[in-house]
Amino acid sequence: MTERLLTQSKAIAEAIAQEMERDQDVFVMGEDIGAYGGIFGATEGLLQKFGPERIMDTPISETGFVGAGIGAAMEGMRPIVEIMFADFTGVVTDQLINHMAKIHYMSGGTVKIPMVVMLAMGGGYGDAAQHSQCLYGMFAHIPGIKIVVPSSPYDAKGLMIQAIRDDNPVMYFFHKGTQGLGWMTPNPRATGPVPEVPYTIPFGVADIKREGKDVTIVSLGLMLQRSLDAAEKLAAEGIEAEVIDLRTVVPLDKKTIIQSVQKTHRLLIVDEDYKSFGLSGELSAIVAEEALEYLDTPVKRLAVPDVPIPYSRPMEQFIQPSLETIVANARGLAAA
Amino acid sequence: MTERLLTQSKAIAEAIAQEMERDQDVFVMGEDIGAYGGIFGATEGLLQKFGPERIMDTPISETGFVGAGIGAAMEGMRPIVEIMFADFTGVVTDQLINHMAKIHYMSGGTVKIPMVVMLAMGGGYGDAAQHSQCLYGMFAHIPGIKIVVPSSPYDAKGLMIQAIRDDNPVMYFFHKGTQGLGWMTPNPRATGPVPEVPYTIPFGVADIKREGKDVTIVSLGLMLQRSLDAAEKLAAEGIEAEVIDLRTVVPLDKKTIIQSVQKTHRLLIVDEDYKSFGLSGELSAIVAEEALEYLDTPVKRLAVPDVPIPYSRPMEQFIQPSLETIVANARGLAAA
Amino acid sequence: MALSKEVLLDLYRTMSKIRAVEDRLGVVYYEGKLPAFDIAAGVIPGEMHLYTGQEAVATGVCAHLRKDDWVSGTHRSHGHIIAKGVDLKKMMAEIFGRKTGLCHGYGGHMHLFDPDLHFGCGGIVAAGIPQAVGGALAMKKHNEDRVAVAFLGEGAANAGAFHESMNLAAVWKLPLVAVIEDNLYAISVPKTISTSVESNVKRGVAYGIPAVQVDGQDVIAVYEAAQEAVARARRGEGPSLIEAACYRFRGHFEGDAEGYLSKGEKESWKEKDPIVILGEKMKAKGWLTDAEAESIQVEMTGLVAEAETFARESPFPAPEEALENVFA
Amino acid sequence: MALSKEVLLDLYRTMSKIRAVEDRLGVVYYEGKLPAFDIAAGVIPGEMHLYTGQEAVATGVCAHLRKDDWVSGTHRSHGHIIAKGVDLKKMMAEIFGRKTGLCHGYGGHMHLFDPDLHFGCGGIVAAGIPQAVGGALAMKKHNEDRVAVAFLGEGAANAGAFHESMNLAAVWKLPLVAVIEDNLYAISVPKTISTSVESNVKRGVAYGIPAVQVDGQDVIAVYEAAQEAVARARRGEGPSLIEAACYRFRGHFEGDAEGYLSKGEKESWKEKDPIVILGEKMKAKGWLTDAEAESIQVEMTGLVAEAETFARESPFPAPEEALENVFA
Ligand SMILES: Cc1ncc(C[n+]2csc(CCOP(=O)(O)OP(=O)(O)O)c2C)c(N)n1
Ligand SMILES: Cc1ncc(C[n+]2csc(CCOP(=O)(O)OP(=O)(O)O)c2C)c(N)n1
Ligand SMILES: [Mg+2]
Ligand SMILES: [Mg+2]
Repeated sequence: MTERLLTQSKAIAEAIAQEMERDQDVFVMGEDIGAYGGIFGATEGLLQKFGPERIMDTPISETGFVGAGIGAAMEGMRPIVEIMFADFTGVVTDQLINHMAKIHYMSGGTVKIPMVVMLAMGGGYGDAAQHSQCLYGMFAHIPGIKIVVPSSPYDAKGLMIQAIRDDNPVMYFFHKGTQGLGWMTPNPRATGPVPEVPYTIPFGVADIKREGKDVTIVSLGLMLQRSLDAAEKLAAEGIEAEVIDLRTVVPLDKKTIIQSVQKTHRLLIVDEDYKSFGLSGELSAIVAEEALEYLDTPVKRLAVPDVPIPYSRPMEQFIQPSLETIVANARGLAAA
Repeated sequence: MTERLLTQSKAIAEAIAQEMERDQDVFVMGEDIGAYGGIFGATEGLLQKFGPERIMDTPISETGFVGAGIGAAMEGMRPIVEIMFADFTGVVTDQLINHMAKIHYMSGGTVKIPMVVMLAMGGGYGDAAQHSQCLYGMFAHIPGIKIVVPSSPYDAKGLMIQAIRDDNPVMYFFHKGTQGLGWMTPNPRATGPVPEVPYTIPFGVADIKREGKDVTIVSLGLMLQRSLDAAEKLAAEGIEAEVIDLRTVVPLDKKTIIQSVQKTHRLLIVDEDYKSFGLSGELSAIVAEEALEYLDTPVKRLAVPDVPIPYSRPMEQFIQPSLETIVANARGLAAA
Repeated sequence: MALSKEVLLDLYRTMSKIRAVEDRLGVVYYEGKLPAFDIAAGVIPGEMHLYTGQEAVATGVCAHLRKDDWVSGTHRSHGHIIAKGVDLKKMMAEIFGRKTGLCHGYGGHMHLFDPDLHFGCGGIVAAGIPQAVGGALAMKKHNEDRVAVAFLGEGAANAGAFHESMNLAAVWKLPLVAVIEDNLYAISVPKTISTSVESNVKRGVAYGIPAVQVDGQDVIAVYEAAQEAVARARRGEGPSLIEAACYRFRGHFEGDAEGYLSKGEKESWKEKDPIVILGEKMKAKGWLTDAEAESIQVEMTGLVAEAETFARESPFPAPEEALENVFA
Repeated sequence: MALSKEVLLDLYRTMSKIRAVEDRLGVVYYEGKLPAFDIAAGVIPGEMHLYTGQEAVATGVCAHLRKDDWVSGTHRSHGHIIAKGVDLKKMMAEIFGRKTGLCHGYGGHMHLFDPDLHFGCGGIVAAGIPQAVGGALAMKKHNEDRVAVAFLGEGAANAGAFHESMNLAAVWKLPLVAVIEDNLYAISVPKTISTSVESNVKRGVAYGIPAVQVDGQDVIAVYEAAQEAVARARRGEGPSLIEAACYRFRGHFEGDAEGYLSKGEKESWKEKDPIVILGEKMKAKGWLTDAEAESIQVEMTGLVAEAETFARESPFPAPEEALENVFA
């Protein structure tokens, strides 16, 4: 039996469609998610299947429609709200961090907010400072939001179904470069086997995408894929990297990371978000706090070096972790 | 000659007044900063001195008036914009992180944004989840914003004058509990000597508030003051804590922290912001990365344990670092 | 005035109940905080925004609501939730930070949630309006004849969230009623320097929806305007806007020195006490005697006392409970 | 039509210049991206929103502006900055990501800043409006007779930032002109399902400011409306609003498959080409011959070619320059 291959964007759209069929209370709101199918294809074909009552194109009113998602969730529905680019969360941060994240807690557990906020993130294609950010680190700082970052079509589907069924707010950040879109840089890892039946992937369980003993690489999203490419190169040099895909930032699977570091004694974090005060620092801190005695050498973080994303290609490529810098840093760690 | 004593709120208002006298382009905007004098007193008396043209009460339109501050700064003015509570930044995050923080960079250095955003932060007085947050860790994650947190009247004045004269956007977070307000819990450290002449305190220079050899405590804001109280208690037990006041989160004075850890070999971070993916993780990571061999025991972080701020007093007190937990943790580190 | 005695009596009783709660909270709040006021101390810590003086608005609007209708309130929402029918004991226990409270002590005075009543409120100005839009959206999707009401202050009408919400509600033709309580101030900032139109009723035009202005001290006027707006929403004819001119009798929050008021302003507004105004009208009709009014007051004071006792006798949450309820 | 030949010729030339830039970019953009379109590849990476078809709006408005007046644009701002008078070479070099560009390659097509022209734009919808309010505020504080213009799409008029900005500008009586370019779509979302009023002119009422609707394909109509609005602002009489009905001829961005358009819609709009419309009017008056029109086109194409050559021959920033300019 041959496996069915899907792009990540189609895997997401299928997950949503299957949940919408299963549960009438699931619906989608956002800009250009109807006829357009979502700028990054995550809702392609859904309008045709479910009609404009359940696939709702919205005005450019992120505070309005994300807030409306929260209200609908309070009434027992399960909205999926797309914010087209993670960068645009700035116009709706209040609803996300002060309401979506906190209402369950503030209500003493009496009110639930089962909603999914879906966002496209990441750069590398020349879209500059206001269209290339990741920002999951910023939202992970706020208690009350689960944070998902898929890095394969298989995971994308399972994590989306899990997100929709979760009774909590989930921010689901997919990388534009991992969607398998025809107009993005071709990416073989953006297409992969995806079972047709619905399935879930639990949150808080990192995936060891490749086992190794010399150095641990922890990553997510497009950088995870790049880390896998790097691991192949490293293997050719005789360095066996263990590559861990976080899959969810909140909850964070500390255990898998620590166990890997106990084995490899070396950790490289590869993150496309800004370096400071975010994910990479937290991971580095956790390992240093909880596995200090196993570290043969300091943890190394590769991330955007605390600059906005520049437009011009040489500069943008310089600030993103690249295959070369991942390989070089992993090699450096393995030799330390 | 006796020293003049001021509360922190009066020190801030004086700093602003002196800069407004010096420079006609300095002005203040915000809600209730005029006749009311600022909910936390930071603009008290300014309306009377400078009139409503330069001390502008605004509608509840944070996106509007912070955006207007950016525009005025682009035209060469030096606005000080108060956002009443750090929690309210959610409604204006886009202007702060995508414009204020990035315009200088996006313009290739051709446009400057010399503005100060002043915010009250912190809890401990029963104001619950939407009025007690710190959130400096969230904004520190975004490149392009300087982040100031004063913890004494003297510093508050010098750092504010520095902030106003800086050609970059500065977010100036003062803790409500360190303002010396008549209606907050009395705090002797909120009143202190403040020279009348204008003076500046450079950014990126942490202040060793107390020298010690047994353990380093790094903190800021109200928690810094609490750490000083803790150090006194610890001293009585024979433990000499070195207490470092960060003063600015961005730029961060790594050097002073690392030097201290090289001396004490132990680090306790005391932070009133959420624990994960923020300041305390970054500090912990930096020390583990850059001074791993000096650490005798893992870094310890005391911070809000990744929950929204609860209302009821026993719960709120439980989640804030307290004198007792600071002392206990420092003691534990010193013994390790 | 075609309203029956029963209706008026109900309105009178609800307003009296709100007043009794607020009057009592205005005393209790200071317990343990004086002589030198310390906001963190006492039986009720934190800010305290009382609804005193505005009772007619919540009362006149919520009189038309069923238990399953939605209300989103503000930072000043005791009146809204009482008019919606909250159990006073649970509300009081929440404000006292007790485990038996509506939110088990997690929320407090500004964050009251009662899912049975489809009620929520919060401390961020204007943020509840889009959430009410979402409530209304759910009703429409479920083909129900329920309605959602969003209360907001005149200050909140200058926030972007208001604009986005009104536009969405209009475009989607949702069963939403936005009720602007124009008490002239946002903390200390007067409407005259915050708002580009004299009345927010003008802003209905921007969304193509009906908008009316009413005397917010006159519960009958509010009742009548709300009747039309709620009925319209229930019929599926879309959103509308009410602006009620009112006044807060106790300053923005407890401790407000009110230095921004003009002389005599508050006193003259206090002459327009909504409870007195309705009482006079009822008395003129012979529908209320002084003795009856008195006995209603006694009854309400009693209910409040009972609720307070319940709150005071209730346990606090354990400190470690702070770690629960982050996720469901 | 009282406009002189000189004025019309200027308008015609400016529109032609914008068109020439956009036409060329519409070709160059694909260089290196095909046969399989890859947005990251080619001489110009990233999104590309062209202004083709809307030339009359920027041109008619900016004709009234001085170098020291402020303009805040949008994500679709080539037309705005050209009409404001940008040096084409610097603009083109920026779009090509070169060190000689307006922003030395840091900004790109969506983030064009020219401090000499008091021009800025950006990629977040509606975010430039409050910044224009701030520009206008600075002018008022400095007692200058300058004005600020904020361009925005009809989609942006549903964002909260628009509401807050209009209210502030009105309350503070600032020299601001908000120009809404109603090209019927926000990406694929039609105005009919995004906007609760047929015309945003209705929204002027919500701020008590004058608002007019004009035919945005007719540069003379735009010119006349803007003349009044700009003069009013310059006189210190406060803000106003213009909504110009227009159409984008090339889709939202390059690569837009435009599946959301109705049949024949675009073709019929293309018949209302603003350059052709003005050209016909001028020809009817004998103020423009075919030969002259031709020679203007040749001239503009030449200017664009020159700018493109300049851009192509300019160096890229060094990779490490990415680490500079975070702070001044
Ligand atoms: C977004 C936001 N900005 C500012 C505040 C601070 N604040 C709390 S209440 C208030 C005034 C609200 O005025 P209005 O909407 O008229 O309601 P009222 O207090 O008069 O009932 C302000 C400015 C806030 N809570 N949220
Ligand atoms: C806050 C925000 N939301 C969404 C987007 C994505 N986006 C970019 S342009 C656009 C459509 C804008 O429509 P309109 O304002 O009418 O301008 P037009 O493109 O028609 O010129 C959208 C939704 C964005 N850039 N910013
Ligand atoms: Mg008010
Ligand atoms: Mg448009």
